[in-house]
Amino acid sequence: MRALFQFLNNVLGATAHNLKANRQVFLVSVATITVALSILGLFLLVFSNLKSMMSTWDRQVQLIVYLDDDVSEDQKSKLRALFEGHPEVEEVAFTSREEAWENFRHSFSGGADFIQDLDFNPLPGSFHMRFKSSPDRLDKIKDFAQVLNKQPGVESLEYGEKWVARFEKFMIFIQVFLLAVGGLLCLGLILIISNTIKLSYYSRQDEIELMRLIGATNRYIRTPFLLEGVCVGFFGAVASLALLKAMHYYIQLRFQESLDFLTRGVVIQFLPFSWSVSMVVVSMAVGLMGSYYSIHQFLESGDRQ
Amino acid sequence: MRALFQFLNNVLGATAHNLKANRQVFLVSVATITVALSILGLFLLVFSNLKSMMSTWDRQVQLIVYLDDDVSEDQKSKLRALFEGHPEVEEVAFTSREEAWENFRHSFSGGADFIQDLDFNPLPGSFHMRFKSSPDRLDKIKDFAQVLNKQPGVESLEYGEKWVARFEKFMIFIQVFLLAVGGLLCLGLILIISNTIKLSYYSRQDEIELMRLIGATNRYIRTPFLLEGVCVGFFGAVASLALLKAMHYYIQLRFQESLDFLTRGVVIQFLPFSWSVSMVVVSMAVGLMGSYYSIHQFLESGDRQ
Amino acid sequence: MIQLFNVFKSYGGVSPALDGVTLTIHKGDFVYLTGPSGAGKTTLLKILFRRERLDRGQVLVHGFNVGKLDDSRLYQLRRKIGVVFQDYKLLPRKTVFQNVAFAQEVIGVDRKTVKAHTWQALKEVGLTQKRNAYPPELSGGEQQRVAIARALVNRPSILLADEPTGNLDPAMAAEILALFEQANRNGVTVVLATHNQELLRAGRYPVITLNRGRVVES
Amino acid sequence: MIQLFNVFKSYGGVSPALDGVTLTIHKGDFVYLTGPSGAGKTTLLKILFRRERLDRGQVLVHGFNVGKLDDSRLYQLRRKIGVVFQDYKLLPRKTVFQNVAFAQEVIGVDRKTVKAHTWQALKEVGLTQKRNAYPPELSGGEQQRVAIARALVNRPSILLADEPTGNLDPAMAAEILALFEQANRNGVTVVLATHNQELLRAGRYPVITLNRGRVVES
Ligand SMILES: Nc1ncnc2c1ncn2[C@@H]1O[C@H](COP(=O)(O)OP(=O)(O)OP(=O)(O)O)[C@@H](O)[C@H]1O
Ligand SMILES: Nc1ncnc2c1ncn2[C@@H]1O[C@H](COP(=O)(O)OP(=O)(O)OP(=O)(O)O)[C@@H](O)[C@H]1O
Ligand SMILES: [Mg+2]
Ligand SMILES: [Mg+2]
Repeated sequence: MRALFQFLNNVLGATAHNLKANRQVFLVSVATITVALSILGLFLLVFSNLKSMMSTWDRQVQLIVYLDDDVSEDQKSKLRALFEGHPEVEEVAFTSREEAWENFRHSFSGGADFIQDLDFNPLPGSFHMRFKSSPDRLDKIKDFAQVLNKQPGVESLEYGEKWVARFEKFMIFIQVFLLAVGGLLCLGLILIISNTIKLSYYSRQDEIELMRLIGATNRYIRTPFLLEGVCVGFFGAVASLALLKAMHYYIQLRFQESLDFLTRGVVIQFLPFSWSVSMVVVSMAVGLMGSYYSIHQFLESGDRQ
Repeated sequence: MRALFQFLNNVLGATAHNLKANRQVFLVSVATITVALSILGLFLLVFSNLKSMMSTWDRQVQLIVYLDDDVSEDQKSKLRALFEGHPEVEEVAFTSREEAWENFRHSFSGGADFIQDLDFNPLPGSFHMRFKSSPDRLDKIKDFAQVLNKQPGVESLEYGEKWVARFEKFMIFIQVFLLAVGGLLCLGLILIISNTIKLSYYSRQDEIELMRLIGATNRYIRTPFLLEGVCVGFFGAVASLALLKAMHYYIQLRFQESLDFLTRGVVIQFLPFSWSVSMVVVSMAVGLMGSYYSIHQFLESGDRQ
Repeated sequence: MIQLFNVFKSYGGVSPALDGVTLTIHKGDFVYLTGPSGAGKTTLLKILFRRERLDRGQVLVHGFNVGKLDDSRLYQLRRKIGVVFQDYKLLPRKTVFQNVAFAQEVIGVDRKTVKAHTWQALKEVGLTQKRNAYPPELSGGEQQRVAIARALVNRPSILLADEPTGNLDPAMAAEILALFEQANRNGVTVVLATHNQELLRAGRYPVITLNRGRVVES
Repeated sequence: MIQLFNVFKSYGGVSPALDGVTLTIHKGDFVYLTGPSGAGKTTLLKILFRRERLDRGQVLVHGFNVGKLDDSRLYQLRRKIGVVFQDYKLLPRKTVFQNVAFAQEVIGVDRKTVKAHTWQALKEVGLTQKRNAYPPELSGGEQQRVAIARALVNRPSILLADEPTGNLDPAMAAEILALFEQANRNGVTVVLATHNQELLRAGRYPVITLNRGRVVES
C-alpha cells in the first residue's frame, strides 16, 4: 500500500517534471491537438445540427390524399378511420377545401395579385398523414397508397418519393464523409501524439537508459509517458471544446439569421453534452494509444540494455 | 564555384541521410501534414465549387416587371427600350401571359389536376431582367425599380431583395469560416512541422554540437534542416492533393446525382490548377517557416558553444 | 558471491570479447580487473548486471542466475549492484544532488530517506559544495566523483567500477580508493576495472588480468 | 603561437576557474598541462577554441584575437584546431570511419580526399580493423583512439588533447604519445592536458601546472 502510494507519488512527480521540462513541446502538442479536434468538432457540430434539422425535414415526409370535390361526410370518416387504424401512421390532419384555398392564396401573396382575383376555389380537400420513422417507411407508404387508391372519394395521392430517396442518399454521403474525415483525423492525432511522446522521449533518452540500468521497473519508466500522452489528449480536447463553444457563440450571434434559409428556423445547437464528454474521452484514449505506441517501440528495441 | 558545388553536394547528402535515418519520423510528419492539408483542401474544394455554384445562383438575381393585362404593344416596346438602354442590365427576357400560364400549369403538374381545369388565364405577362454583377447591384436595382414603377403599363415589380441579402451574408459567413479554419490549420501546420524538425534535431543534437565545435559554418548546419522542412511540406502537399483527387473522384462517381438538389446540375469540379500549385507552394513555405523557427531557436541558444 | 563458469561472449567481431572466462569472487572481496584496451574488462562488468547477455556459460551473481534471468525480474538484480560507468552517464539537466537522488527515487525510496542518503553520499566524495551545479559545469574529475556517489548511494551489495580514477589526479585517486575500501569494509563486494598502474602496484588486492577475452594467470 | 595574458574566467562559482593566467606557447611547441581535478585545465583548453568565452584578458591563437572574434568567423579559428575531447564526443550512430570522415565533410573537403585522409588517420591509431564498428561497440580505449584520429585528420596546426590516455593501458598510452610526437614533428603545436604521471615523469616536454585556476611555477 505504501509502496503503491510512493510509486504514484514518484510517477506523478516525474510526469509533472517532464511536462515542465518540455513545456514548449507540450504546449505545441496541445495546440496541434486543439486545432485538429476543433476541426473534427466543427464537423460534428454541423452533423449534429444537420441531424436535428433532418428530423424536422423528416416530419415532412408524408402521404397526401386529395379528395373528390363531392366526397361525402360518410366517405371522409371511413377514410379517417382507415388512416387512424394503420399501425404506422403517426398523425393525420385534414385540410378542407376552404383552408387549402386560404393557404394557397397566402403563399402567393408575394407579388402575384392576380391570384387573389380568382372568384372560385379550384382546390380539393385533403388528408395529410405523417408516418412513424422506420427504415422501410417508404415501402410502407407505397403499400398503403395502393390500398387507398381504390377507396371511394379519393381523387389522387401524392408522396415525396423522389425527394426522400435523394435525401437518404445525401444522409449516406454525409455519414461516409464524416467517417472518412473522422477516421483520418483520429489517425492523424495518434501520429501527432506519438510524435510528441517521441520528442519527449528523445529529450530524455539518456535518463531512460540510466533508469533501466539502475533498476527501475518498466512500469515505472513507462507510466509518466503514458500519462503525458493522456494529458496532451485531455488538454487538447478541453481547449478545442472551448474554442468550438466560442465559435458556436459567434455563429449564433452573427449568422443565425442569415442561415435561416438553410436551417428553416431551427436554432443552431452546441454539441450534445454526451458528445462533448465522448470527445474528451476519445482524445485521452488517442493520447494513451499514441504514447503507448511510441514508448512500446522504444522499450522493446532497448530491451537488451 | 567548386566550393559551392561541394557545399550543395554535402548539404543534399546530409539531408538525404537525415531523412533516411529518421525515416519513420519523416513519414509520420508527412502523413500528419497530408491529413491536415487534405482537410484544408476539402474546404477549398467545397469553397471553389460553392463559388461556381454561386455564380450560377447569381444569375438568378433579377428584376421582374409584371405588366398590366391591357398593356399596349407600344408601351411594351418603350419599356423594352428603357431596359435595354440601362447600362447595368445584362439581359432582358419577355414572358407573355400565355407562356406564363404554360409554365405555371407545368410546375403544378405534380398531383394537382384541378389547376389544369381552370379555363381562363389569371397570369400577367412579364419582363425578366438580369443585371451585371457588381457590389452595389442591389442599390442599382432598387433605383431602377423606382423609375419603372411610374411607367405606364407596369402592374407591379418584384426583386429578390431579401434573398440576395441573405445570400450575401451567407457568403461572408463562408469566407469568415474558411479564413478561420485556414488560419488555424496553417498555424497548426507550422507547429507540426517545427515539432518534426525539433524531433529531427533532437535525434542529432550531439552531431550538431560536434559540427559547431569542429568548424562547420552555421549555414552548413542549418541548411539540411530547412531542406527537410521544405521536403515535409512538399510531400505532404502532394500526397494530400492525390488524396483529394481520389475523394473527388469518389464523390463524383457516387454522389454527383444525389447532390443535384444542392448543386442544381453544376458538375463538382476539382480545385483549379493554380490553387493546387498554391497549396504546394504554401505548404513548402510553411515547412520552411516551421523548420526555420525551430532551428533558429536551437542555434541561438547554443551559440556560445 | 559472483561466479563465472566458462563464459563466452562475442559481439560478432573476429575474436570474442570474452572467451571462456571462469572465475569466482567471494562475497566481501575487493578485486582489480585489468588488461590492455579492448581486453574485455567492460564487457565482463556489463555481463554481471546483464547490460549485455552472455552467449554461453554460467553467471551467478548473489543468487541470480544472470543468463536465465527473466526480463521482468531484471530490475531486482540491478538494484543489488552499484555501477560507476566508464562514461559516467550523468544526466546533464539535473543538478549533482538530483543526479544522486534520482538513483534512489526510481527504485521507490521515500523522499526523506532520499535526502539524507544523498547528502551523505555527496559528503563522502567531497562534492557538497557543488550540489547545485549541473554536470556540464563540472570538471572531469568532479563528474567522476558524482558517478561514484550515485553508485554508492543505494547501499548496493556489489559495486562495479569501470576505470573510476581515469580522470583523477593521484591524490584524488587515492581518496576515491579509500571510499571504495570503506564500502568494502562495510561488506560490499567491489570489482574495480582500471589501467591505473599506481593503484595496481599498491598490490594490496588480488588482480584479475584479462587479455583478448581470456583470464591471464598472474 | 598561443599567447594568454592575464586571462580570467569564472563560471559564477565561489572561485574562478581561471584566475589571471599568463603564458606563451610557441608555434611547434609540445607542452603538458597538468594539475589536480578542477584546476582549470579543461577550461583553459576550451577558451583556446572559444568553446567558452573569457571574462577578462587577452587570448591570441595563431593570429586570432579569440576574445574579440566575431561569431560568424568562429569557424575559421576552429578549423585550425584539432581537439580530443575529454568525453570523446563520438557520434554513436556513425561508424568509426564515418566519424572520422565527418570532421572533414563538414568543412567541405571533397569526397576523394576525405576517403584517403580518413584511412590514413585510422591506420595511424591502429583502428582500420574496427572501421565499420559503431562507437558503442568499442572499448573505452578504442573510442579514445577514434577521437584522436578525428582530431588529427584535418591536419590542424594546433592540437588540444584533454586527458587523451585516461582509458588507455601504459603500452597503448605510449603509442598514442608517439602519434602526438609525430604530429608535433610535422609542425603541429600540441597542448596535452593529463594526470598521467608516467607521461609527465618522462619529462621530455615542458609542463604547465595549474592549481585553482593559477599557473604554478615548476
Ligand atoms: N560550464 C561550467 N559551469 C560552471 N562551472 C564550471 C563549468 N565548467 C567547469 N566548471 C568549474 O570550473 C572548475 C575548473 O574546471 P575544469 O573542467 O577546467 O577542471 P579540470 O582541470 O579540467 O579538472 P579535471 O582534471 O577533473 O578534468 C571546476 O571547479 C568546475 O566545477
Ligand atoms: N557493443 C559492442 N558491440 C561490438 N563490439 C563490442 C561492443 N562492446 C565492446 N566491443 C568489442 O569487444 C572488445 C572488448 O571490449 P571492452 O569494452 O570489454 O574492452 P575493455 O577491456 O573495457 O577496454 P578499455 O580498457 O579500452 O575500456 C573490444 O574489441 C570492443 O571493440
Ligand atoms: Mg572498458
Ligand atoms: Mg578536465
